[in-house]
Amino acid sequence: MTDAANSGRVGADRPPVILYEEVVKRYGGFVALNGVSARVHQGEVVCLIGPSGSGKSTLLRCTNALEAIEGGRIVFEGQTLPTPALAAPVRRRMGMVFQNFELFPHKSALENVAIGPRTVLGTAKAEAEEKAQALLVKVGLADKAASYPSELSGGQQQRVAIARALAMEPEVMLFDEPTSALDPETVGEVLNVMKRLAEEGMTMIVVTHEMTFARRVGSWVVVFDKGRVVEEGVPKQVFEQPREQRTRDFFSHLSWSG
Amino acid sequence: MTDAANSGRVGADRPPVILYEEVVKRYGGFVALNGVSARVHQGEVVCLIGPSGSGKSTLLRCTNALEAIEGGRIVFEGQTLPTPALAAPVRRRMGMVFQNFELFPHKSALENVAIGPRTVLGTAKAEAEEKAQALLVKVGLADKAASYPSELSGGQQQRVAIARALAMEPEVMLFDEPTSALDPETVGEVLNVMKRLAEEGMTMIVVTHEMTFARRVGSWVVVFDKGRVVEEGVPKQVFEQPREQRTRDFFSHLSWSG
Amino acid sequence: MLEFDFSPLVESWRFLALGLSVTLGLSAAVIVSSTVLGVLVGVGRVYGPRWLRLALTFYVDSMRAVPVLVVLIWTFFAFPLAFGVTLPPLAAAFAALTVHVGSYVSEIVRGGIESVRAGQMRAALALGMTTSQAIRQVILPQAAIRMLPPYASIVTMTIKETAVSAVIAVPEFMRSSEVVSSQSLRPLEVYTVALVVYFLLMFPVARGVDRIYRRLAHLGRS
Amino acid sequence: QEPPAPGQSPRIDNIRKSGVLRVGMLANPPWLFENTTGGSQRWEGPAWVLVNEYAKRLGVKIQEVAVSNDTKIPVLPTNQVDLTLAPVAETPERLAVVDFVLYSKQSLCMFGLASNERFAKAKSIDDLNDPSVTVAYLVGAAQEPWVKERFAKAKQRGQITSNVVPVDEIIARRADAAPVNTFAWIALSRKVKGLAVLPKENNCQDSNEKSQPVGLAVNKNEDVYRDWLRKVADGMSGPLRTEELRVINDKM
Amino acid sequence: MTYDWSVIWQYRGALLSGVGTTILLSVLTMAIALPGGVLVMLMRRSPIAPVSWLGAAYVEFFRNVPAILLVYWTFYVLPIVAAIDIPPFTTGLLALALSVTAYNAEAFRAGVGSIRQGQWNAGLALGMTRSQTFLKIVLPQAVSRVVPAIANNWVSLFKNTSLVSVIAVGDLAYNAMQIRSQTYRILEVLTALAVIYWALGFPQAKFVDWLQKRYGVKE
Ligand SMILES: Nc1ncnc2c1ncn2[C@@H]1O[C@H](COP(=O)(O)OP(=O)(O)OP(=O)(O)O)[C@@H](O)[C@H]1O
Ligand SMILES: Nc1ncnc2c1ncn2[C@@H]1O[C@H](COP(=O)(O)OP(=O)(O)OP(=O)(O)O)[C@@H](O)[C@H]1O
Ligand SMILES: [Mg+2]
Ligand SMILES: [Mg+2]
Repeated sequence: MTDAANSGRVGADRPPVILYEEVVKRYGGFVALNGVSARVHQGEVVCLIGPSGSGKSTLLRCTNALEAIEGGRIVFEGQTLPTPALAAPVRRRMGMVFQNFELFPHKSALENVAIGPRTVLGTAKAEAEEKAQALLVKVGLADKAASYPSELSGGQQQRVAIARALAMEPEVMLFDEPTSALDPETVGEVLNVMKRLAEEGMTMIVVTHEMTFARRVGSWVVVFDKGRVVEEGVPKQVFEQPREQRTRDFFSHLSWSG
Repeated sequence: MTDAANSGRVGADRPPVILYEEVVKRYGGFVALNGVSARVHQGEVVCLIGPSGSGKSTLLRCTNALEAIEGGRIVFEGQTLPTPALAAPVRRRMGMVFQNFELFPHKSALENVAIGPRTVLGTAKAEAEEKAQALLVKVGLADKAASYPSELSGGQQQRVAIARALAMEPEVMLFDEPTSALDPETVGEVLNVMKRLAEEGMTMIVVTHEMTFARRVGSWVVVFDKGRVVEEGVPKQVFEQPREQRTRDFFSHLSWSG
Repeated sequence: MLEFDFSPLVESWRFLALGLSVTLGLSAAVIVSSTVLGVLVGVGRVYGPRWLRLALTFYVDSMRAVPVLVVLIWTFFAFPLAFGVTLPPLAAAFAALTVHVGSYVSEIVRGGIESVRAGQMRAALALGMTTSQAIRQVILPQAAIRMLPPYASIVTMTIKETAVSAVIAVPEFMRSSEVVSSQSLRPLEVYTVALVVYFLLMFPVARGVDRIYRRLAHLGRS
Repeated sequence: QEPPAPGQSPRIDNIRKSGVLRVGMLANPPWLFENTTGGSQRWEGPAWVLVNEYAKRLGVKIQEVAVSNDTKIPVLPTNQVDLTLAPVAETPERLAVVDFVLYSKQSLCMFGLASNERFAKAKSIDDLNDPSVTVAYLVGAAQEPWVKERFAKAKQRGQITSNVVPVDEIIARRADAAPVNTFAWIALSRKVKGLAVLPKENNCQDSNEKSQPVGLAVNKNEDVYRDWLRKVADGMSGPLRTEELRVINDKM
Repeated sequence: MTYDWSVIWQYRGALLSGVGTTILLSVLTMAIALPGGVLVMLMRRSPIAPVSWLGAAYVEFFRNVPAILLVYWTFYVLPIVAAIDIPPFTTGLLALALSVTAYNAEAFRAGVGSIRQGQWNAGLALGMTRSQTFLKIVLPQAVSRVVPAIANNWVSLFKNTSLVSVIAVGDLAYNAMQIRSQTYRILEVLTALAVIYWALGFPQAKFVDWLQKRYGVKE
């Protein structure tokens, strides 16, 4: 990656938290990631955008070592990621938020947030729940601690999921289309929480179709297509002067203007 | 409804195709529709907007006599709607498009479009399929006639669903959030088909969260909240100078501006 | 047309009640043990290494193929020949029914586990849990709730199968009924009552579990 | 009779060592009657008297092992019991597998519904050997080979159950006639109305049909053990007969 | 104990005829219980309360009694209380069909219930009547979802035919018991019985798994 490619990139002087080097991922014969190189610096909010099936979710899952890669490598804090079977210690240092929330339906909101520290770090129940309550306050759900996921709206569920990931005090947060399964009216509440996180300096990788968010909160935008990085840059440049035809195609599909 | 309330309404001079008079619908103790009065004139594109749970889908289901109402009445072409058990003849004169497409998974695209005329009108197979093919061409799916729903993208499925409803040559089309289950990139293709329909003069009731569509294609906008009509008017007025606080609240939730 | 005479049943009520208590006890014991076995086998079939999965699949499919009657008699007679240890009828029935019912439980466990979305496993792993922590804390509790309705059928099936153990003379309800019928020479009355008793035993179980399930279902819906 | 000295019979040595005599139990009145209506004693009848005597002489306890019609013979070769107390009749087929210790005998009668035309018109047991008649029997019981031979021309229905008398077959008119032993007939005629029996003379008590010895069974090829059991049984023939009559009169 | 496996060969005729009866009984039972299951399922779905109540009662009763007692009762008690006389094979068939019908009805009900309300609405919205929607839209989809459950019922049925041996129908289990009572070769006969059931049942179980993979509900 040339310095020119990083022009205007905030924090590019700092060492990368995550570094992708020619990452290749296949499913059977299908190549989902076809040589992806990119980097994420501390404090950055990197937004991944691109058409459906282009490999964005796959990249996030590989980042969290939920799936093994077939080629290249992913370096997290200077260390190459281990295979999925050995990755538990690495995963606890990354928080992940899923499109379908994936809250644990048999646990209350508070227990969902507390279960990570309790199970993984062995934190005492009282301490874990106290911290969990504080996180629920932070995402604006102080009064929903005792509710079960089935009793919460989509937006509320997703905010619990964010609190759950934060409970492990991760060094980086990975978001996979966190608002695309939400009612249009509850999208905002989740984006607000994410924006606040970004302002606090959390390093974040966000797969999203919310262009307003990418434009206003993202500090770096990476455009994906067919398992490759097509273009990257600061939001202003990517959205206003996309260099690549494929980026322009993507934008033209995205917003309907009749 | 006063004439003032219809100011600027195109086609308000023509007799209404559908007339709602104080419609009440309850689910157990819950009041889903709480005295809804409204009208739809021939050739109009009426857009229903409003928060989740406000009763928009319920109104559409009642319009199609899929559910019985507990109070008031719905008049279609001068005739009060019968109870659901007797409504088959009325339903064949309305087309309905659902959020989840609801294509018949065991039938090909062509058969999905042809099954209505075949079963309900007793049209001969050859004739029904010829017409179905023409409709598939119209929605831009000439080459997908033999595909099964599972082989189609969301946008393609929804276009087949529209063709299926059109096959009955309905006098009015009802759309219930036709794009909210779609990938952001395929929303446009469905909205384009709907726009073309509107331009051909089809009377349409559209429940939607696509404000661009409502603003540009809708000829009349009705804002719902808690089972009631809060405000209605031409799109320009409703979007740019909403009279009601609740309408403004709704808009402010809808578009995230960080 | 003959008259019915239910007096032998009334006179022998203590004997029959004893048989009923054996039926209940044996059913309960078999349900507990086959649940343990079924969970182990079910989890092994989903998460185990390949050789284990193949072995367990063979066991489960064999049990599905052979009538419980045959398993039961086989256990009773083959066990002493193979191991030189005689099993009293009750122990033989317990072992045979556990092995048989356990295979059915394992199928339910496997179905329950597989019906939990893959995303739940990912979410647990993403928190830094190990696979076994994720299975215990996240997957199995949800699977358990989803398993309730088929599990109710397993409970009733177990009660029915204990009746078959009368052939190796386990002193349970079916056997007591046989004894009373053969000594009182009133088989029709005895078996009619047995039919009703079994129904009264099983019906509340099925309904009760159903009711519990309806209350808990939302906790298993991810 | 003193039990054989140690070393003569491995079976007896084992019984002594373990301190229990394992006994296969299945009610079959009057020889072995199971008390199902409460009362102090679970078992009564000559078989029970006899086995208690064995246990006393060996100085061991009785361990009951429940058996069914299906298992009463096979438990012997598989060594699940030391003897099958459940009263069994001696038949050539069984003799190929087990040895008997006999202390009583039985004969069979044929019973049927008095209102059943096919049964009512039969004057003797021979008349039942007719293609229009259906004869029921218990599969695995001593009567099975006899029925097959004696009623070769009749239709036959074998019932698989732990019943002693296939009374349900008769009442439900599934069969026209079925065997019953002379003792069971007394009880049967008292408890179920509307039945008739052949031979009619003396209410069938003098029947000589399928007269056969009844007793207990032990595994084959254990002659010392078997012979000692037989000697004890022979020595007790008087008390055993008394107990048999008592059960017939009091219990059946 | 010594083994004498020659008895199996000696009695092969009886064993084979038992296999024949077992298969015939299973096939006929299913042939009745499939339409029967649909019928009871329709009863349960009926808007007329007593009819749906009757359907539910039927299912609950037959699922909650041991089949062995059911067979016994139909054969011995029914002729007395109802004064009807049915031959053994027919009785076995009837008892099994009654019970499998209940299980099939539940399978069909689950299948029909698993079809989203939206599919009903889509059919009705085209102007179809309820019965047209049911026949053309819901039932065809339900059938393919039900195939694995029905196949499972079939495998259970195949094993449960052994229960009719109590009323002396010459199925595989009954004939094996007869051979056993004539030869006292219990272990040989039972082993042969287990092997025959296994050889017939194992492929069926595998086939059910395949069906499940192919047609199972995925949503
Ligand atoms: N487990 C899997 N097995 C096989 N193919 C897979 C698997 N997971 C993903 N793929 C394929 O890999 C490609 C990339 O998928 P991915 O989910 O990463 O796309 P995406 O960019 O996140 O798309 P979307 O916006 O729809 O979520 C897709 O074509 C998908 O079909
Ligand atoms: N079958 C039903 N039984 C009970 N309550 C129902 C039923 N259908 C709808 N409701 C309730 O009626 C209210 C209105 O529902 P409706 O689906 O019409 O809302 P909507 O405006 O379409 O919302 P959305 O934008 O989420 O689709 C909701 O609160 C819903 O919970
Ligand atoms: Mg994705
Ligand atoms: Mg809706």
